Amino acid sequence: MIRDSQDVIVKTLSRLLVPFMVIYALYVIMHGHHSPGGGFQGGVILAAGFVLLVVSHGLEQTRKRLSEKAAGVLSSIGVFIYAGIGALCLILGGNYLDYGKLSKLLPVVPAEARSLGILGVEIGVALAVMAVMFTIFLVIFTVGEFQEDDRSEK
Amino acid sequence: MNDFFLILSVGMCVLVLFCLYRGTFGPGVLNRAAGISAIGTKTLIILLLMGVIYDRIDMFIDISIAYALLNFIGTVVLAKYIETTGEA
Amino acid sequence: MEVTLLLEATENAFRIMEKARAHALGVLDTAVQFTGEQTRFMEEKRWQVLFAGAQRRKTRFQNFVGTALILFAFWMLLSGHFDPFHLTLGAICCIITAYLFHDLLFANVRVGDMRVVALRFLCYIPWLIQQIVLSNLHVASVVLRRKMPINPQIITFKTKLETDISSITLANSITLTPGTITMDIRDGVYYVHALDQKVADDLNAGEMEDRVAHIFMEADHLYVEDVLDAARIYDALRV
Amino acid sequence: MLVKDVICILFMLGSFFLFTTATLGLLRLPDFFTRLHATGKGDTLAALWSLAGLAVYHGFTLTSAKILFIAVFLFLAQPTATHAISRAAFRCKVQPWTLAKGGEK
Repeated sequence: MIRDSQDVIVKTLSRLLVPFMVIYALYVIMHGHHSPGGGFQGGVILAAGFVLLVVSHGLEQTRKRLSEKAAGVLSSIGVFIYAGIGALCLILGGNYLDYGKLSKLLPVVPAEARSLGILGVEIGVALAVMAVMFTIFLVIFTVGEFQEDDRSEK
Repeated sequence: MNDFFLILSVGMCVLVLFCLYRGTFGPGVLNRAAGISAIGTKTLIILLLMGVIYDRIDMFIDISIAYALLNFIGTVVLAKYIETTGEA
Repeated sequence: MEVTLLLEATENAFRIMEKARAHALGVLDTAVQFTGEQTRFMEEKRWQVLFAGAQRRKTRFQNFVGTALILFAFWMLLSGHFDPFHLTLGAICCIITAYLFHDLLFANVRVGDMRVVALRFLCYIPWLIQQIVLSNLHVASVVLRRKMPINPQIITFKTKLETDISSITLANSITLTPGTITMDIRDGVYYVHALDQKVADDLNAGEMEDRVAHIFMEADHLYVEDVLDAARIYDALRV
Repeated sequence: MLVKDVICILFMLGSFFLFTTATLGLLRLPDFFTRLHATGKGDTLAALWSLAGLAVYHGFTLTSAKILFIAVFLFLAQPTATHAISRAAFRCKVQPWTLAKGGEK
Protein backbone atom coordinates (compact mmCIF):
# COMPACT_ATOMS: atom_id res chain seq x y z
CA MET A 1 0.00 0.00 0.00
CA ILE A 2 2.76 2.45 0.86
CA ARG A 3 5.10 2.83 -2.02
CA ASP A 4 7.89 5.30 -2.40
CA SER A 5 6.38 8.64 -3.23
CA GLN A 6 7.32 9.80 -6.70
CA ASP A 7 6.56 13.40 -5.90
CA VAL A 8 9.75 15.42 -6.17
CA ILE A 9 8.44 18.49 -4.42
CA VAL A 10 7.05 16.96 -1.25
CA LYS A 11 10.01 14.61 -1.04
CA THR A 12 12.63 17.32 -1.27
CA LEU A 13 10.84 19.71 1.04
CA SER A 14 10.33 17.09 3.72
CA ARG A 15 13.96 16.04 3.34
CA LEU A 16 14.94 19.59 4.21
CA LEU A 17 12.29 20.02 6.87
CA VAL A 18 12.36 16.86 8.99
CA PRO A 19 15.62 17.50 10.93
CA PHE A 20 14.49 20.99 11.88
CA MET A 21 11.12 19.67 12.93
CA VAL A 22 12.72 17.08 15.20
CA ILE A 23 14.97 19.72 16.73
CA TYR A 24 11.94 21.92 17.35
CA ALA A 25 10.16 19.03 19.05
CA LEU A 26 13.18 18.39 21.27
CA TYR A 27 13.25 22.11 22.10
CA VAL A 28 9.61 21.96 23.15
CA ILE A 29 10.35 18.95 25.33
CA MET A 30 13.48 20.35 26.97
CA HIS A 31 12.09 23.82 27.67
CA GLY A 32 8.85 22.61 29.14
CA HIS A 33 9.48 24.48 32.38
CA HIS A 34 10.17 27.85 30.70
CA SER A 35 7.63 28.00 27.88
CA PRO A 36 4.37 26.28 26.95
CA GLY A 37 4.62 22.70 25.89
CA GLY A 38 6.30 19.83 27.59
CA GLY A 39 6.33 16.12 27.20
CA PHE A 40 3.04 15.45 25.51
CA GLN A 41 3.15 18.24 22.94
CA GLY A 42 6.79 17.66 22.10
CA GLY A 43 6.16 13.96 21.69
CA VAL A 44 3.32 14.64 19.28
CA ILE A 45 5.46 16.96 17.15
CA LEU A 46 8.27 14.39 17.19
CA ALA A 47 5.86 11.72 15.98
CA ALA A 48 4.62 14.13 13.31
CA GLY A 49 8.16 14.46 12.00
CA PHE A 50 8.40 10.70 11.61
CA VAL A 51 4.96 10.62 10.00
CA LEU A 52 6.11 13.16 7.42
CA LEU A 53 9.12 10.95 6.75
CA VAL A 54 6.89 7.91 6.21
CA VAL A 55 4.57 9.81 3.88
CA SER A 56 7.30 11.32 1.76
CA HIS A 57 10.14 8.79 1.76
CA GLY A 58 8.30 5.54 2.17
CA LEU A 59 8.38 2.92 4.87
CA GLU A 60 11.83 1.46 4.22
CA GLN A 61 13.69 4.73 4.75
CA THR A 62 11.89 5.18 8.03
CA ARG A 63 12.50 1.65 9.24
CA LYS A 64 16.23 2.31 8.94
CA ARG A 65 15.85 5.03 11.55
CA LEU A 66 13.04 3.84 13.80
CA SER A 67 11.62 0.38 13.34
CA GLU A 68 8.36 -0.85 14.80
CA LYS A 69 10.21 -3.00 17.32
CA ALA A 70 12.30 -0.02 18.46
CA ALA A 71 9.11 2.02 18.82
CA GLY A 72 7.64 -0.64 21.08
CA VAL A 73 10.78 -0.73 23.21
CA LEU A 74 10.89 3.08 23.40
CA SER A 75 7.31 3.30 24.62
CA SER A 76 8.10 0.92 27.47
CA ILE A 77 11.28 2.80 28.30
CA GLY A 78 9.38 6.07 28.45
CA VAL A 79 6.84 4.73 30.90
CA PHE A 80 9.69 3.17 32.89
CA ILE A 81 11.50 6.51 33.19
CA TYR A 82 8.34 8.28 34.32
CA ALA A 83 7.35 5.66 36.88
CA GLY A 84 10.95 5.13 37.96
CA ILE A 85 11.49 8.76 38.90
CA GLY A 86 8.20 8.75 40.79
CA ALA A 87 9.06 5.59 42.66
CA LEU A 88 12.55 6.89 43.43
CA CYS A 89 10.99 9.86 45.19
CA LEU A 90 8.75 7.43 47.06
CA ILE A 91 11.78 5.42 48.19
CA LEU A 92 13.64 8.53 49.29
CA GLY A 93 10.86 9.31 51.72
CA GLY A 94 8.59 11.77 49.91
CA ASN A 95 5.35 11.46 48.02
CA TYR A 96 5.04 10.04 44.54
CA LEU A 97 6.78 12.45 42.12
CA ASP A 98 7.99 14.64 44.99
CA TYR A 99 11.06 15.88 43.13
CA GLY A 100 12.54 17.84 46.01
CA LYS A 101 13.70 14.63 47.65
CA LEU A 102 15.95 13.91 44.67
CA SER A 103 18.46 16.37 46.11
CA LYS A 104 19.62 13.56 48.40
CA LEU A 105 20.98 11.76 45.32
CA LEU A 106 22.06 14.68 43.16
CA PRO A 107 24.62 17.22 44.38
CA VAL A 108 22.27 20.20 44.02
CA VAL A 109 19.82 22.23 46.11
CA PRO A 110 16.15 21.03 46.22
CA ALA A 111 14.87 23.74 43.82
CA GLU A 112 17.40 22.70 41.19
CA ALA A 113 16.59 19.04 41.81
CA ARG A 114 12.90 19.78 41.27
CA SER A 115 13.67 21.29 37.86
CA LEU A 116 15.82 18.31 36.87
CA GLY A 117 13.16 15.87 38.02
CA ILE A 118 10.51 17.60 35.91
CA LEU A 119 12.88 17.44 32.92
CA GLY A 120 13.38 13.71 33.36
CA VAL A 121 9.66 13.05 33.68
CA GLU A 122 9.01 15.10 30.54
CA ILE A 123 11.58 13.14 28.58
CA GLY A 124 9.93 9.91 29.65
CA VAL A 125 6.45 11.10 28.74
CA ALA A 126 7.68 12.39 25.37
CA LEU A 127 9.33 9.07 24.49
CA ALA A 128 6.20 7.14 25.38
CA VAL A 129 3.87 9.48 23.51
CA MET A 130 6.10 9.57 20.43
CA ALA A 131 6.42 5.80 20.21
CA VAL A 132 2.73 5.14 20.76
CA MET A 133 1.61 7.78 18.23
CA PHE A 134 4.04 6.45 15.65
CA THR A 135 2.87 2.89 16.19
CA ILE A 136 -0.79 3.89 15.89
CA PHE A 137 -0.07 5.75 12.65
CA LEU A 138 1.82 2.81 11.18
CA VAL A 139 -0.89 0.35 12.13
CA ILE A 140 -3.57 2.51 10.51
CA PHE A 141 -1.52 3.31 7.44
CA THR A 142 -0.29 -0.21 6.66
CA VAL A 143 -3.56 -2.07 7.00
CA GLY A 144 -2.84 -4.70 4.37
CA GLU A 145 0.84 -5.14 5.00
CA PHE A 146 1.25 -6.79 8.34
CA GLN A 147 -0.17 -10.13 7.28
CA GLU A 148 2.30 -10.39 4.41
CA ASP A 149 5.17 -9.70 6.79
CA ASP A 150 3.99 -12.44 9.13
CA ARG A 151 3.76 -14.92 6.30
CA SER A 152 7.26 -14.17 5.07
CA GLU A 153 8.65 -14.59 8.55
CA LYS A 154 7.13 -18.02 8.87
CA MET B 1 -2.60 49.98 19.37
CA ASN B 2 -4.15 47.11 21.34
CA ASP B 3 -7.62 48.11 20.14
CA PHE B 4 -6.42 47.94 16.56
CA PHE B 5 -5.10 44.41 17.05
CA LEU B 6 -8.30 43.38 18.79
CA ILE B 7 -10.50 44.67 15.94
CA LEU B 8 -8.22 42.97 13.44
CA SER B 9 -8.45 39.61 15.18
CA VAL B 10 -12.23 39.87 15.39
CA GLY B 11 -12.31 40.53 11.64
CA MET B 12 -10.06 37.53 11.12
CA CYS B 13 -12.47 35.38 13.12
CA VAL B 14 -15.30 36.44 10.80
CA LEU B 15 -13.16 35.37 7.84
CA VAL B 16 -12.59 32.02 9.55
CA LEU B 17 -16.38 31.62 9.73
CA PHE B 18 -16.64 32.16 5.98
CA CYS B 19 -13.89 29.60 5.39
CA LEU B 20 -15.73 27.23 7.69
CA TYR B 21 -18.64 27.34 5.25
CA ARG B 22 -16.38 25.88 2.59
CA GLY B 23 -14.96 23.43 5.10
CA THR B 24 -18.38 22.18 6.09
CA PHE B 25 -20.55 22.25 2.98
CA GLY B 26 -17.89 22.16 0.26
CA PRO B 27 -18.72 19.45 -2.22
CA GLY B 28 -16.24 16.65 -1.74
CA VAL B 29 -13.18 16.01 0.38
CA LEU B 30 -10.87 18.23 -1.61
CA ASN B 31 -12.85 21.41 -1.14
CA ARG B 32 -13.02 20.71 2.58
CA ALA B 33 -9.26 20.23 2.72
CA ALA B 34 -8.69 23.54 0.93
CA GLY B 35 -11.02 25.34 3.33
CA ILE B 36 -9.40 23.81 6.38
CA SER B 37 -5.88 24.66 5.31
CA ALA B 38 -7.04 28.25 4.77
CA ILE B 39 -8.47 28.23 8.30
CA GLY B 40 -5.10 27.01 9.57
CA THR B 41 -3.21 29.96 8.16
CA LYS B 42 -5.68 32.44 9.60
CA THR B 43 -5.52 30.74 13.00
CA LEU B 44 -1.75 31.13 12.99
CA ILE B 45 -2.09 34.88 12.60
CA ILE B 46 -4.87 35.08 15.20
CA LEU B 47 -2.67 33.26 17.73
CA LEU B 48 0.15 35.75 17.14
CA LEU B 49 -2.27 38.67 17.52
CA MET B 50 -3.48 37.19 20.80
CA GLY B 51 0.14 37.00 21.90
CA VAL B 52 0.64 40.68 21.14
CA ILE B 53 -2.56 41.64 22.96
CA TYR B 54 -1.69 39.70 26.11
CA ASP B 55 1.95 40.86 25.82
CA ARG B 56 3.27 37.29 26.01
CA ILE B 57 4.30 36.84 22.38
CA ASP B 58 7.31 34.69 23.30
CA MET B 59 4.89 32.07 24.59
CA PHE B 60 2.33 32.22 21.82
CA ILE B 61 4.93 32.03 19.08
CA ASP B 62 5.91 28.49 20.08
CA ILE B 63 2.27 27.43 19.87
CA SER B 64 1.90 29.03 16.47
CA ILE B 65 5.03 27.33 15.10
CA ALA B 66 3.62 23.98 16.24
CA TYR B 67 0.28 24.87 14.66
CA ALA B 68 1.91 25.74 11.34
CA LEU B 69 3.86 22.47 11.31
CA LEU B 70 0.81 20.36 12.13
CA ASN B 71 -1.31 22.18 9.52
CA PHE B 72 1.25 21.46 6.80
CA ILE B 73 1.62 17.82 7.80
CA GLY B 74 -2.11 17.36 8.00
CA THR B 75 -2.61 18.65 4.46
CA VAL B 76 0.19 16.52 3.04
CA VAL B 77 -1.00 13.35 4.77
CA LEU B 78 -4.58 13.95 3.62
CA ALA B 79 -3.37 14.47 0.04
CA LYS B 80 -1.37 11.27 0.23
CA TYR B 81 -4.36 9.36 1.56
CA ILE B 82 -6.68 10.66 -1.17
CA GLU B 83 -4.10 9.81 -3.79
CA THR B 84 -3.60 6.29 -2.48
CA THR B 85 -7.25 5.39 -2.26
CA GLY B 86 -7.96 7.12 -5.55
CA GLU B 87 -11.40 8.46 -4.68
CA ALA B 88 -11.84 12.19 -4.50
CA MET C 1 37.39 -41.74 -61.07
CA GLU C 2 36.13 -42.86 -57.74
CA VAL C 3 39.63 -42.61 -56.33
CA THR C 4 39.94 -38.96 -57.27
CA LEU C 5 36.52 -38.29 -55.79
CA LEU C 6 37.58 -40.01 -52.60
CA LEU C 7 40.78 -37.99 -52.47
CA GLU C 8 38.88 -34.76 -52.93
CA ALA C 9 36.49 -35.75 -50.20
CA THR C 10 39.30 -36.47 -47.76
CA GLU C 11 40.96 -33.18 -48.66
CA ASN C 12 37.71 -31.38 -47.99
CA ALA C 13 37.33 -33.17 -44.70
CA PHE C 14 40.86 -32.20 -43.67
CA ARG C 15 40.23 -28.59 -44.61
CA ILE C 16 37.07 -28.52 -42.54
CA MET C 17 38.89 -30.05 -39.61
CA GLU C 18 41.67 -27.46 -39.91
CA LYS C 19 39.11 -24.68 -39.86
CA ALA C 20 37.42 -26.19 -36.84
CA ARG C 21 40.72 -26.43 -35.02
CA ALA C 22 41.50 -22.81 -35.79
CA HIS C 23 38.09 -21.80 -34.52
CA ALA C 24 38.50 -23.83 -31.37
CA LEU C 25 41.90 -22.29 -30.74
CA GLY C 26 40.46 -18.86 -31.26
CA VAL C 27 37.65 -19.54 -28.84
CA LEU C 28 40.08 -20.94 -26.32
CA ASP C 29 42.30 -17.91 -26.66
CA THR C 30 39.45 -15.50 -26.11
CA ALA C 31 38.31 -17.58 -23.15
CA VAL C 32 41.75 -17.42 -21.56
CA GLN C 33 41.98 -13.72 -22.24
CA PHE C 34 38.52 -13.20 -20.85
CA THR C 35 39.24 -15.04 -17.62
CA GLY C 36 42.38 -12.99 -17.23
CA GLU C 37 40.39 -9.85 -17.69
CA GLN C 38 37.80 -11.19 -15.31
CA THR C 39 40.31 -11.67 -12.53
CA ARG C 40 41.87 -8.29 -13.17
CA PHE C 41 38.41 -6.74 -13.21
CA MET C 42 37.52 -8.45 -9.96
CA GLU C 43 40.70 -7.18 -8.39
CA GLU C 44 40.01 -3.65 -9.54
CA LYS C 45 36.48 -3.87 -8.31
CA ARG C 46 37.62 -5.01 -4.89
CA TRP C 47 39.88 -2.01 -4.61
CA GLN C 48 37.12 0.23 -5.87
CA VAL C 49 34.76 -1.09 -3.22
CA LEU C 50 37.35 -0.47 -0.56
CA PHE C 51 37.97 3.08 -1.75
CA ALA C 52 34.28 3.76 -2.13
CA GLY C 53 33.63 2.49 1.38
CA ALA C 54 36.27 4.78 2.80
CA GLN C 55 34.98 7.65 0.73
CA ARG C 56 31.40 7.01 1.80
CA ARG C 57 32.38 6.84 5.44
CA LYS C 58 34.21 10.14 5.09
CA THR C 59 31.24 11.80 3.35
CA ARG C 60 28.92 10.45 5.99
CA PHE C 61 31.06 11.88 8.75
CA GLN C 62 31.21 15.25 7.02
CA ASN C 63 27.44 15.22 6.56
CA PHE C 64 27.02 14.36 10.23
CA VAL C 65 29.19 17.25 11.38
CA GLY C 66 27.55 19.72 8.99
CA THR C 67 24.05 18.70 10.01
CA ALA C 68 24.93 18.91 13.70
CA LEU C 69 26.37 22.42 13.32
CA ILE C 70 23.37 23.74 11.37
CA LEU C 71 20.96 22.21 13.86
CA PHE C 72 22.90 23.67 16.78
CA ALA C 73 22.61 27.15 15.27
CA PHE C 74 18.88 26.55 14.92
CA TRP C 75 18.68 25.39 18.53
CA MET C 76 20.34 28.58 19.73
CA LEU C 77 17.87 30.63 17.69
CA LEU C 78 14.99 28.77 19.30
CA SER C 79 16.25 28.50 22.84
CA GLY C 80 17.33 31.93 23.94
CA HIS C 81 18.93 30.53 27.12
CA PHE C 82 22.69 30.60 26.81
CA ASP C 83 23.74 29.05 30.12
CA PRO C 84 25.95 25.94 29.99
CA PHE C 85 23.18 23.57 31.06
CA HIS C 86 20.89 24.42 28.16
CA LEU C 87 23.77 24.51 25.69
CA THR C 88 24.84 21.01 26.73
CA LEU C 89 21.26 19.80 26.41
CA GLY C 90 21.13 21.32 22.93
CA ALA C 91 24.41 19.69 21.92
CA ILE C 92 23.13 16.26 23.01
CA CYS C 93 19.86 16.75 21.12
CA CYS C 94 21.68 17.94 17.99
CA ILE C 95 24.02 14.95 18.03
CA ILE C 96 21.11 12.51 18.36
CA THR C 97 19.18 14.19 15.56
CA ALA C 98 22.21 14.43 13.30
CA TYR C 99 22.92 10.75 13.88
CA LEU C 100 19.38 9.86 12.86
CA PHE C 101 19.03 12.20 9.88
CA HIS C 102 22.57 12.79 8.59
CA ASP C 103 21.76 11.74 5.03
CA LEU C 104 18.71 13.91 4.53
CA LEU C 105 19.99 17.45 4.55
CA PHE C 106 22.88 17.09 2.10
CA ALA C 107 21.61 14.74 -0.58
CA ASN C 108 22.26 15.72 -4.20
CA VAL C 109 24.41 18.72 -3.42
CA ARG C 110 27.01 19.81 -5.92
CA VAL C 111 30.02 21.00 -4.02
CA GLY C 112 32.11 23.97 -5.01
CA ASP C 113 29.77 26.64 -6.32
CA MET C 114 27.63 27.14 -3.25
CA ARG C 115 28.53 30.78 -2.72
CA VAL C 116 27.59 31.82 -6.25
CA VAL C 117 24.33 29.88 -5.99
CA ALA C 118 23.47 31.55 -2.69
CA LEU C 119 24.24 35.01 -4.10
CA ARG C 120 22.12 34.44 -7.19
CA PHE C 121 19.32 33.02 -5.07
CA LEU C 122 19.33 36.15 -2.93
CA CYS C 123 19.11 38.24 -6.09
CA TYR C 124 16.21 36.09 -7.28
CA ILE C 125 14.07 36.66 -4.17
CA PRO C 126 13.12 40.35 -4.79
CA TRP C 127 11.94 39.53 -8.30
CA LEU C 128 9.91 36.64 -6.87
CA ILE C 129 8.32 38.85 -4.23
CA GLN C 130 7.37 41.38 -6.87
CA GLN C 131 5.77 38.58 -8.88
CA ILE C 132 3.88 37.37 -5.79
CA VAL C 133 2.48 40.84 -5.13
CA LEU C 134 1.39 41.05 -8.77
CA SER C 135 -0.23 37.64 -8.48
CA ASN C 136 -2.20 38.64 -5.41
CA LEU C 137 -3.42 41.79 -7.09
CA HIS C 138 -4.43 39.65 -10.06
CA VAL C 139 -6.42 37.26 -7.88
CA ALA C 140 -8.01 40.18 -6.03
CA SER C 141 -9.02 41.86 -9.27
CA VAL C 142 -10.48 38.60 -10.57
CA VAL C 143 -12.44 37.95 -7.42
CA LEU C 144 -13.77 41.45 -6.88
CA ARG C 145 -15.36 41.83 -10.33
CA ARG C 146 -19.00 40.96 -10.72
CA LYS C 147 -18.43 38.66 -13.68
CA MET C 148 -15.20 36.81 -13.09
CA PRO C 149 -13.01 36.89 -16.21
CA ILE C 150 -11.56 33.39 -16.03
CA ASN C 151 -10.86 30.78 -18.66
CA PRO C 152 -9.10 27.90 -16.87
CA GLN C 153 -6.96 25.51 -18.83
CA ILE C 154 -4.18 23.00 -18.33
CA ILE C 155 -0.88 23.60 -20.08
CA THR C 156 2.07 21.25 -20.25
CA PHE C 157 5.69 21.97 -20.85
CA LYS C 158 8.88 20.02 -20.67
CA THR C 159 11.84 21.19 -18.67
CA LYS C 160 15.38 19.95 -18.45
CA LEU C 161 16.26 21.15 -14.98
CA GLU C 162 18.32 18.37 -13.46
CA THR C 163 18.57 18.60 -9.69
CA ASP C 164 15.55 18.34 -7.45
CA ILE C 165 16.27 21.61 -5.66
CA SER C 166 16.01 23.57 -8.88
CA SER C 167 12.86 21.77 -9.93
CA ILE C 168 11.13 22.52 -6.63
CA THR C 169 12.25 26.12 -6.86
CA LEU C 170 10.63 26.31 -10.29
CA ALA C 171 7.48 24.53 -9.15
CA ASN C 172 6.98 26.68 -6.07
CA SER C 173 7.68 29.82 -8.06
CA ILE C 174 5.07 28.77 -10.60
CA THR C 175 2.59 28.18 -7.82
CA LEU C 176 3.24 31.59 -6.33
CA THR C 177 3.19 33.66 -9.51
CA PRO C 178 0.05 35.04 -11.15
CA GLY C 179 -2.64 32.64 -12.14
CA THR C 180 -0.74 29.34 -12.27
CA ILE C 181 -0.51 26.24 -10.06
CA THR C 182 1.84 23.33 -10.60
CA MET C 183 -0.37 20.26 -10.62
CA ASP C 184 2.00 17.44 -11.37
CA ILE C 185 5.52 16.64 -12.46
CA ARG C 186 6.10 13.43 -14.39
CA ASP C 187 9.51 12.74 -15.89
CA GLY C 188 10.28 16.42 -16.24
CA VAL C 189 6.92 17.32 -17.75
CA TYR C 190 5.08 19.97 -15.80
CA TYR C 191 1.28 20.05 -15.80
CA VAL C 192 0.22 23.56 -14.91
CA HIS C 193 -3.28 24.82 -14.25
CA ALA C 194 -3.61 28.36 -15.57
CA LEU C 195 -6.39 30.76 -14.75
CA ASP C 196 -6.73 32.43 -18.12
CA GLN C 197 -5.18 32.68 -21.57
CA LYS C 198 -2.87 35.58 -20.81
CA VAL C 199 -1.01 33.95 -17.91
CA ALA C 200 -0.64 30.79 -19.96
CA ASP C 201 1.07 32.80 -22.67
CA ASP C 202 3.26 34.49 -20.06
CA LEU C 203 4.38 31.13 -18.73
CA ASN C 204 5.04 29.90 -22.23
CA ALA C 205 7.54 32.71 -22.71
CA GLY C 206 9.70 30.73 -20.27
CA GLU C 207 11.31 33.62 -18.46
CA MET C 208 11.10 32.01 -15.05
CA GLU C 209 12.69 28.76 -16.12
CA ASP C 210 15.61 30.71 -17.53
CA ARG C 211 16.04 32.53 -14.26
CA VAL C 212 15.95 29.33 -12.20
CA ALA C 213 18.38 27.63 -14.56
CA HIS C 214 20.63 30.64 -14.23
CA ILE C 215 20.57 30.41 -10.44
CA PHE C 216 21.53 26.77 -10.29
CA MET C 217 23.89 27.02 -13.28
CA GLU C 218 22.13 24.55 -15.50
CA ALA C 219 21.86 24.64 -19.24
CA ASP C 220 19.03 26.85 -20.34
CA HIS C 221 16.37 25.00 -22.22
CA LEU C 222 13.01 26.17 -23.11
CA TYR C 223 10.63 24.52 -25.29
CA VAL C 224 7.21 25.10 -24.19
CA GLU C 225 4.40 23.82 -26.26
CA ASP C 226 0.83 23.56 -27.09
CA VAL C 227 -1.98 24.80 -24.96
CA LEU C 228 -4.30 21.82 -24.77
CA ASP C 229 -7.71 21.23 -23.38
CA ALA C 230 -7.99 18.99 -20.37
CA ALA C 231 -9.73 16.06 -22.00
CA ARG C 232 -6.79 15.08 -24.19
CA ILE C 233 -4.39 15.06 -21.27
CA TYR C 234 -6.67 12.84 -19.26
CA ASP C 235 -6.95 10.51 -22.23
CA ALA C 236 -3.19 10.31 -22.45
CA LEU C 237 -2.84 9.64 -18.74
CA ARG C 238 -5.37 6.88 -18.72
CA VAL C 239 -3.23 4.74 -21.06
CA MET D 1 2.25 57.52 16.86
CA LEU D 2 5.65 56.08 16.15
CA VAL D 3 6.96 55.25 12.70
CA LYS D 4 7.00 51.53 13.43
CA ASP D 5 3.35 51.67 14.48
CA VAL D 6 2.44 53.25 11.16
CA ILE D 7 4.41 50.64 9.24
CA CYS D 8 2.81 47.86 11.27
CA ILE D 9 -0.70 49.22 10.69
CA LEU D 10 -0.08 49.50 6.95
CA PHE D 11 1.20 45.92 6.75
CA MET D 12 -1.69 44.58 8.82
CA LEU D 13 -4.35 46.39 6.79
CA GLY D 14 -2.81 45.12 3.55
CA SER D 15 -2.73 41.58 4.86
CA PHE D 16 -6.33 41.84 6.03
CA PHE D 17 -7.37 43.00 2.56
CA LEU D 18 -5.57 40.03 1.02
CA PHE D 19 -7.13 37.61 3.50
CA THR D 20 -10.54 39.00 2.59
CA THR D 21 -9.98 38.56 -1.13
CA ALA D 22 -8.66 35.03 -0.56
CA THR D 23 -11.76 34.12 1.42
CA LEU D 24 -14.02 35.70 -1.20
CA GLY D 25 -12.23 33.71 -3.84
CA LEU D 26 -12.68 30.55 -1.82
CA LEU D 27 -16.40 31.22 -1.69
CA ARG D 28 -17.04 32.55 -5.19
CA LEU D 29 -14.82 30.75 -7.67
CA PRO D 30 -16.44 27.89 -9.57
CA ASP D 31 -14.38 24.77 -8.89
CA PHE D 32 -11.67 23.23 -6.78
CA PHE D 33 -8.58 24.20 -8.79
CA THR D 34 -9.59 27.82 -9.16
CA ARG D 35 -10.31 27.98 -5.42
CA LEU D 36 -6.80 26.73 -4.79
CA HIS D 37 -5.56 29.71 -6.80
CA ALA D 38 -7.22 32.01 -4.30
CA THR D 39 -6.08 30.32 -1.09
CA GLY D 40 -2.63 29.20 -2.17
CA LYS D 41 -1.43 32.62 -3.22
CA GLY D 42 -3.53 34.97 -1.14
CA ASP D 43 -2.91 33.31 2.20
CA THR D 44 0.82 33.05 1.65
CA LEU D 45 1.42 36.72 0.94
CA ALA D 46 -1.12 37.85 3.55
CA ALA D 47 0.52 35.75 6.26
CA LEU D 48 3.95 37.02 5.21
CA TRP D 49 2.79 40.62 5.45
CA SER D 50 1.20 40.25 8.85
CA LEU D 51 4.27 38.42 10.15
CA ALA D 52 6.45 41.25 8.83
CA GLY D 53 4.17 43.80 10.50
CA LEU D 54 4.35 41.97 13.83
CA ALA D 55 8.14 41.69 13.56
CA VAL D 56 8.43 45.43 12.93
CA TYR D 57 6.09 46.18 15.84
CA HIS D 58 7.97 43.92 18.22
CA GLY D 59 11.39 45.33 17.44
CA PHE D 60 14.66 43.53 16.96
CA THR D 61 14.84 40.62 19.40
CA LEU D 62 15.13 36.86 19.32
CA THR D 63 11.35 36.62 19.13
CA SER D 64 11.20 38.56 15.87
CA ALA D 65 13.87 36.21 14.54
CA LYS D 66 11.46 33.38 15.35
CA ILE D 67 8.69 35.26 13.55
CA LEU D 68 10.91 35.50 10.49
CA PHE D 69 11.53 31.77 10.79
CA ILE D 70 7.77 31.18 10.62
CA ALA D 71 7.70 33.41 7.53
CA VAL D 72 10.38 31.35 5.80
CA PHE D 73 8.62 28.15 6.75
CA LEU D 74 5.28 29.37 5.38
CA PHE D 75 6.98 30.58 2.22
CA LEU D 76 8.23 27.04 1.62
CA ALA D 77 5.33 25.02 2.99
CA GLN D 78 2.26 26.78 1.67
CA PRO D 79 2.97 26.27 -2.06
CA THR D 80 4.01 22.70 -1.31
CA ALA D 81 0.75 21.92 0.47
CA THR D 82 -1.17 23.52 -2.40
CA HIS D 83 0.77 21.44 -4.89
CA ALA D 84 0.29 18.23 -2.89
CA ILE D 85 -3.45 18.55 -2.72
CA SER D 86 -3.87 19.68 -6.33
CA ARG D 87 -1.72 16.73 -7.37
CA ALA D 88 -3.99 14.39 -5.45
CA ALA D 89 -6.98 15.87 -7.27
CA PHE D 90 -5.19 15.57 -10.61
CA ARG D 91 -4.29 11.92 -10.02
CA CYS D 92 -7.88 11.21 -9.01
CA LYS D 93 -9.00 12.63 -12.38
CA VAL D 94 -11.10 15.45 -11.06
CA GLN D 95 -12.25 17.24 -14.20
CA PRO D 96 -11.42 20.95 -14.07
CA TRP D 97 -14.05 23.55 -14.81
CA THR D 98 -13.63 25.13 -18.20
CA LEU D 99 -15.34 27.98 -19.93
CA ALA D 100 -16.71 25.69 -22.63
CA LYS D 101 -18.84 23.58 -20.31
CA GLY D 102 -19.56 26.57 -18.10
CA GLY D 103 -22.89 25.86 -16.53
CA GLU D 104 -22.57 22.27 -15.43
CA LYS D 105 -21.05 21.69 -11.96
